[in-house]
Amino acid sequence: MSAVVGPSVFGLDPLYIGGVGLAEVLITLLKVGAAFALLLMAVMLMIWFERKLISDMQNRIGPNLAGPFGIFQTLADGIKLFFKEDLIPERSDRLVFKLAPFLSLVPAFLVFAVVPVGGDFDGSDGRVSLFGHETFLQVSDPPVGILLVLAMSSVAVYGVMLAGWSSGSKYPLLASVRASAQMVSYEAALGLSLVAVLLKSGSLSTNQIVAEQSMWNWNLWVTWVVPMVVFLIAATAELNRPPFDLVEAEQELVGGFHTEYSSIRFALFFLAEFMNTITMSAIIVTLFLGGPNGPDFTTVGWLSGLLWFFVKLMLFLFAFVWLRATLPRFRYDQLMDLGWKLLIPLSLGWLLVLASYDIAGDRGWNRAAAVIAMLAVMAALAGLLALALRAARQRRELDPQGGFA
Amino acid sequence: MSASEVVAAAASDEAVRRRDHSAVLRIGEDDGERLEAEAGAGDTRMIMNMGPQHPSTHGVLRLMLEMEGETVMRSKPVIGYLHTGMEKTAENLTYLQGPTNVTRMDYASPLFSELAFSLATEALLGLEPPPRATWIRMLMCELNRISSHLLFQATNGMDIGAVSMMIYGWREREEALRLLETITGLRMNHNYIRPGGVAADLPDGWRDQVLGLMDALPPRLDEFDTLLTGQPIYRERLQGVGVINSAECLALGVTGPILRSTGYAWDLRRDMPYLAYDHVDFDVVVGTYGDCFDRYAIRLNEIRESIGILAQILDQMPPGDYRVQDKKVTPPPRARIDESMEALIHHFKIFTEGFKVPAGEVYAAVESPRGELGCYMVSDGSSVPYRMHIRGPSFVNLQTLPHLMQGGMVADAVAIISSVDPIMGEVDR
Amino acid sequence: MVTASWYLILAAGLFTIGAVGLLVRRNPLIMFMCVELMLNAVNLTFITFGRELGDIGGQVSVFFVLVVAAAEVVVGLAIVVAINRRRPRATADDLSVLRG
Amino acid sequence: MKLPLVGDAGAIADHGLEGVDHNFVTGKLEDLVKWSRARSCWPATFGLACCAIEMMATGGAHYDLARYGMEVFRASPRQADLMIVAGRVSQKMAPILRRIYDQMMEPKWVISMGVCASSGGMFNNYAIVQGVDQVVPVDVYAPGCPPGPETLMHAILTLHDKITSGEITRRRGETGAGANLTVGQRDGQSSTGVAIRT
Amino acid sequence: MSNSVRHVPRDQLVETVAELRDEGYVSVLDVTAVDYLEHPGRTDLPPEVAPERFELVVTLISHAAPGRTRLRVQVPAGDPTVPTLFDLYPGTEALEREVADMFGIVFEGHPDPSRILMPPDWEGHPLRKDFAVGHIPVQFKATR
Amino acid sequence: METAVFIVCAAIVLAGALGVVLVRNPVHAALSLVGTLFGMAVLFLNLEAHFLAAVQIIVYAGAIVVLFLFVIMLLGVDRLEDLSVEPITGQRALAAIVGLGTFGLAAAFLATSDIGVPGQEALTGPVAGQYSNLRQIADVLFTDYVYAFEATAALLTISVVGAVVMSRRMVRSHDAAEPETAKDD
Amino acid sequence: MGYLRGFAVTLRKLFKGTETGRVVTTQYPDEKRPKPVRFHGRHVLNRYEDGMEKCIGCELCAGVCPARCIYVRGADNPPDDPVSPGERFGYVYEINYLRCIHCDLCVEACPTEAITESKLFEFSFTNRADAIYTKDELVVGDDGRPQQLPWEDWHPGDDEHTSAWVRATSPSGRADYEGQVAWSGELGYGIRPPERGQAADEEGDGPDPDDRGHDGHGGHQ
Repeated sequence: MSAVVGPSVFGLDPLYIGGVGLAEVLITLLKVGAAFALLLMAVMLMIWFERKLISDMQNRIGPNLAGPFGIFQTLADGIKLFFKEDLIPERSDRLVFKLAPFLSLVPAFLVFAVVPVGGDFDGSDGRVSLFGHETFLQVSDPPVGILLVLAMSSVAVYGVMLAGWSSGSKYPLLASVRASAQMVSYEAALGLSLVAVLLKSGSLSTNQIVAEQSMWNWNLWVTWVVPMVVFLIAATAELNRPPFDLVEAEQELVGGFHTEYSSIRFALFFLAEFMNTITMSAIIVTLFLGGPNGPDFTTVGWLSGLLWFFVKLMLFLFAFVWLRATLPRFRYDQLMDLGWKLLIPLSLGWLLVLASYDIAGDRGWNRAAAVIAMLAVMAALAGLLALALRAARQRRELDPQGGFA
Repeated sequence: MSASEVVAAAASDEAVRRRDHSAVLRIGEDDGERLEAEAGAGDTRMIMNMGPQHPSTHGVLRLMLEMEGETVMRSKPVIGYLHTGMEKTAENLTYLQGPTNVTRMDYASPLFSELAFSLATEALLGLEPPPRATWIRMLMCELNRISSHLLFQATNGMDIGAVSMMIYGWREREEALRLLETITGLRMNHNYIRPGGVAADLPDGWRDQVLGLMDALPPRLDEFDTLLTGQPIYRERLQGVGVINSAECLALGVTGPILRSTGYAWDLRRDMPYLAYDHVDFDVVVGTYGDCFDRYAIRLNEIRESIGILAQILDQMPPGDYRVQDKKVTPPPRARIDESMEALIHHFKIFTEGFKVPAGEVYAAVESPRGELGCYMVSDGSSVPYRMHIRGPSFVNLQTLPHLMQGGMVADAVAIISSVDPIMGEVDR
Repeated sequence: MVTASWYLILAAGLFTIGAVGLLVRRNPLIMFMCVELMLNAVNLTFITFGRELGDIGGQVSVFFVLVVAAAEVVVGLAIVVAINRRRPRATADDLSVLRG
Repeated sequence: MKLPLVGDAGAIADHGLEGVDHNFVTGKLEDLVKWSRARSCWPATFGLACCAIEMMATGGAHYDLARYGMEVFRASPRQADLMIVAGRVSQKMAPILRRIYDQMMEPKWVISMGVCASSGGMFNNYAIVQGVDQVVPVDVYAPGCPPGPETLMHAILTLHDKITSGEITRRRGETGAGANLTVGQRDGQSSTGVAIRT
Repeated sequence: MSNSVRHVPRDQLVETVAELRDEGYVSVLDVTAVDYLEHPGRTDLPPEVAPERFELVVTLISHAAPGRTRLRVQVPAGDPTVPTLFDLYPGTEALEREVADMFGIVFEGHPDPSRILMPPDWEGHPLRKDFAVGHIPVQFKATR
Repeated sequence: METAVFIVCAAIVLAGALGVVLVRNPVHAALSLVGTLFGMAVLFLNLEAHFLAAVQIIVYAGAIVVLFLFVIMLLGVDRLEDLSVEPITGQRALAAIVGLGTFGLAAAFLATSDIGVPGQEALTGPVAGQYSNLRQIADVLFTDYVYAFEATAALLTISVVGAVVMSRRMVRSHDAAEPETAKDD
Repeated sequence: MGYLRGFAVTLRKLFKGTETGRVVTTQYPDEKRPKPVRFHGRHVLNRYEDGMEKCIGCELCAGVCPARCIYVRGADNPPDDPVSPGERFGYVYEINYLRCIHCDLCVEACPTEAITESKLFEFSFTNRADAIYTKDELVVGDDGRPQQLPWEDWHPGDDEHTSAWVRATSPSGRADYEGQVAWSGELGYGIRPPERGQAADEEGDGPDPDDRGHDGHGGHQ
């Protein structure tokens, strides 16, 4: 194994700087294993947490009979599904049908690989010492980490899409069509809101991005909140979580794309959905809330980082459940409208505002004036957009066949 | 719009009819798959079966939707999956047993069916129930209207995807049901309103409990308002969806909240009063646009009106008999059985063969939470109805579905079914 | 050791497969996919040469190819959709209607 | 092929858990599986009439089926374990009910909720199937018209007990497993009452 | 508020309903039928109306002067056909289908004359008096 | 290591490409294409083109092929193509000849000549310059090629507008128009 | 901001101490919701205070049952060991609980208050035969309490009031017969008190001093 391949594939992790030996491989394997186990445990707890929390929000108790506080509820679900009869529908496309659940699960895990879950970023780049080797608390830190996130989240649509298509019946197919349109649309908003972070951090490496946000210097403030809101909304849509869960809208499409799935294959979808929720929350924490950054209050440096990361993660998991408990579901066209007519222009405009701030700083102009001027331009453009949309709607309403009385 | 103008519109508006033909998918129940197979692969229209076992078809309604992409072009409701033969069963049950049968029709508001049945029987008998019975009936009906509309709030929330709203709706409904249970002994299908009065007097402590419910509900309704009415996503989902106008409603025979949502104020309680509704003061809630949101808002506000009516009923509840004191119709009090041979004989006669009702035919109607619930009854002079027919509002209202759905999306279809609030037991009977 | 020729021969093979597919298949969607294969082959060549010559320009060219490919697919698929609306089951042979 | 601790692979493939040799390890495993089946018994959303309203009320805050891990009402029969036949089954509905039952995956259970489903109840007439056990094998009957939420919960708990003790699986084994269970004439109904058209 | 009953010959049904519509009867509330096969003796018919086996009952409502009118139409058993009211009130569609399903009365001109409540291949019309209820004995231990 | 990666990826790429050409079901063809694209992305990584590897997946796999699948599902054209009929006689033979000829020529050229491939030594060291791959691309893109870059922006905009106009339904205007625009990012 | 106000509603539920956040769940089977006095549960056949059965086999209940779920056959009392005080007694008494709709018409019809309904509604069967209750299972035990069958879930206190007593003793709509005791005593309980009826109404509604179960209506106290 040549030392030169290392940096190109595994990025900048100090673990590989001194060459790759057996210890490095073992540590890497350990990190992969730990990340996977951690993620699985987290999924189990997340499902339980979601069910308990949503029950609390509805004056109920929620699962409380499987183990203490019902904490083994997910385990029971998993074991049951594992031992349930499996079926591949006659009209399905067998190969694709079998492939789809894995297509949805693998990207969910891969994204997590670039998330720094701990480490002391206060002044340093977050390296910790594992068995005498310096390394990051993340599986891998490729130089294009953020692009990997985008790539994986755009690949995740395949699982949903192919599952629906391969089932060979109508409801899943409809869900597939919805899924592809929805996920591709929100991919754009997701990417654009990310650019704001990149603009400020100047790096695609997640480790770098976290290191840039040491202590309280979070991107949330640095990018003036809006990109995070856009990202959160777009992420919710990417995850097919309520109120954007049109893909599996039970009331409309029975089970959505997984209508025909049973047993362990269905469990994989279930797993992927929640794993995606967790990884996406982790990504938000990394990008906007400074990852493991926070005041150090323990003697072991990296432990407080882990704790901070966990606390911030919980915040977003809570938010996702809260959204589910509160909001009704969007309709397909409203979802598209929100994505295309609000989120994308907003994130694009915000990017320009941030850029004008930076450029004004570089050129020595008055920053406030530049931002205000840019905001004015944005407002004018927004006005134009609104006018255009209204005109379009009016024409649609006049269209005798388009509208309904 | 005045009534006469509406009539004129209904009479002249041939557009209503034309749209009829285009909105309703006129194919047989089993033809969907055949047509699908015949259509070329490039034909983008497909026929989709929604139901009879589908989460949002409120039980066993089946809809055949002709769709283009996600847009519903034409549709046809297919019913009968819950056909129970209740009208046939009614011909084999005495007038005394009758309420047990009709109460199972509209299981969300069972007392209204019992009331319509009892009013029809009383009309044939030529009896006037005592005032306390009348007021108890009103009390019960308004409580039932509240629980029925709460059920709507729950299912509507569920269909729109607001999971908490569903649970909140059930929670409030449970409170109302417990009150009904205290009074009648059953949560649903009460068999409480009988020809000649009600089965039992109000229990001890009923007034406190009704007051308790009246206190507890309004803040919860305000919660619904915050959660849904004021929620932009929710409004977007419902406003302008499933629009219908008064003329169309009347032409289709639609009654209840759907008719009122078009701005047409027609409520039997006010316009053709029965029981003692002319002695209470309440507003008929109407909408403006005839869309799903109006229908939701009407039901929510009718709960508030019902609470107002309950207050007046509490004030005006008269003392006295709660069943008509006619030996032929009402069994004697327990105390009389031991004293009087005649009473014992009446008791036995009523519980073995029931009471005889003079020959004739009659139609009686009440305003149920879903519209005009009528009972058409023919008697041949025996103690069993010769023919008993219930005009179910859901059954007639269901005909609006194709018109409301045309041009909408699948998600709209779900919202529309929900806003029509059909109870399939009453549709299929 | 992998030399540039390996990559170039792979690209040539890929290009050939794409070209043959384009000539043989009648489904317009699959023909599009074959075009994508050919573009990919070219991309690989660009990057390999860029790498060999130590010039980042090769990668920049690939970037432009990607953008143009995206634009091409957008328009191409729109044409397919439009044709399909009017004549279901159209194959590439039927696309002669596009001629004036 | 003989596997250590577990038993003959072919037998397991043919009979699932029933084919597993009984020893300490598999015994514990079987207990675990039974526990999980009882603790995670997802009902299908299958509502018919009055009982469906009570079934939903059971999922509401006052009774909270979620405590048993059962709030996961699955709209797709493929993912459901339990079919609660809630309400009267008409002659027109019976074939559909059967189809949905057939779409469910083993192991699956049926609760006949309410007297109308169990035997036709007070609707002893031409339109109603006099007992859903003529169409699908029923594991637990809940009486009442409609059964209150607590009655339904009692029925569910009864079912959980039976799942945990393995009684149902045994009974299925004796009478011809699962969906192929031939249901004898019950309640005086002639066997011609329902024609299954699937 | 008034409730009136009118007896209408079968061939004048459509005209009568059209007249009523012009008089302000905005809606048809109900269309149903009665099978008088086993009725012991009908006393409520006026002398000029000859009783037949079936009677179609149409209930209309007027909102302007609140009131309902019930039209009773005698339909002979030998020729159970009635003209449809669909063209005047499209809301009668389902109601007429139900009557057709339950009584076997044919509505001429109805756009969708299929069964509505019973399965399409069902034989017989359940609400006719000569259709048996289908009662089966209830199960008891002592009657085994 | 690099050899192993190359061989595996080349096999994936070629298998995927053959799949596109030979498979009858369009969805399977699209999936084969995804395989090819992933293989390509890894090859790009092997060639130190990190940025393009990621963009390859995001744009090609994440958008273009999804769009293919979307159109296949939307139009319901996922029926099997009959490959047994040859629309134009001799077409396939001709195509095979042309294909083999092209490949043969290119391969022969590469094998025999020494032009264009200055060093047939291993491709190992980083591309010239001390900056990261991304930085290098950006530097060139926004200086030398800035007009070309702007032109691509115009191209994308025009193609989106054109696509929307073309795929609009004549009768019904408001539906199905939006999804088609969901393709350019 | 209508988008956000809803979040406050759901968030408030997390505060368990407040009225809106109160958990309303009854944790069956560990606890049971208190049932109102008039609750219709499964039937019991009552006995007089001297242990005699009240049922006289008159079949009124069977006749009035809309579901025809009661089967009664009367027989003459054996003179040396009478089962009921009258001439005849219910020799066979069966209720098919897979037919019974709990409408309580049987309770209203019974001339001797022999059949009433308990407050037990938590039972279910795994076997159709279990659902047919015979007289041995229906009749109250020697302490006047309903018998507990293996598949029934009785909690302490469930047997206190064999309810629907109210319908059995209904004054049939006559206000002046309300509150009058016109029924016989019952094994283990003696003569049950009537509901107070409209008398309580006029006095103003205090909760009934002897607390007959309407305390369980969560939320409105």
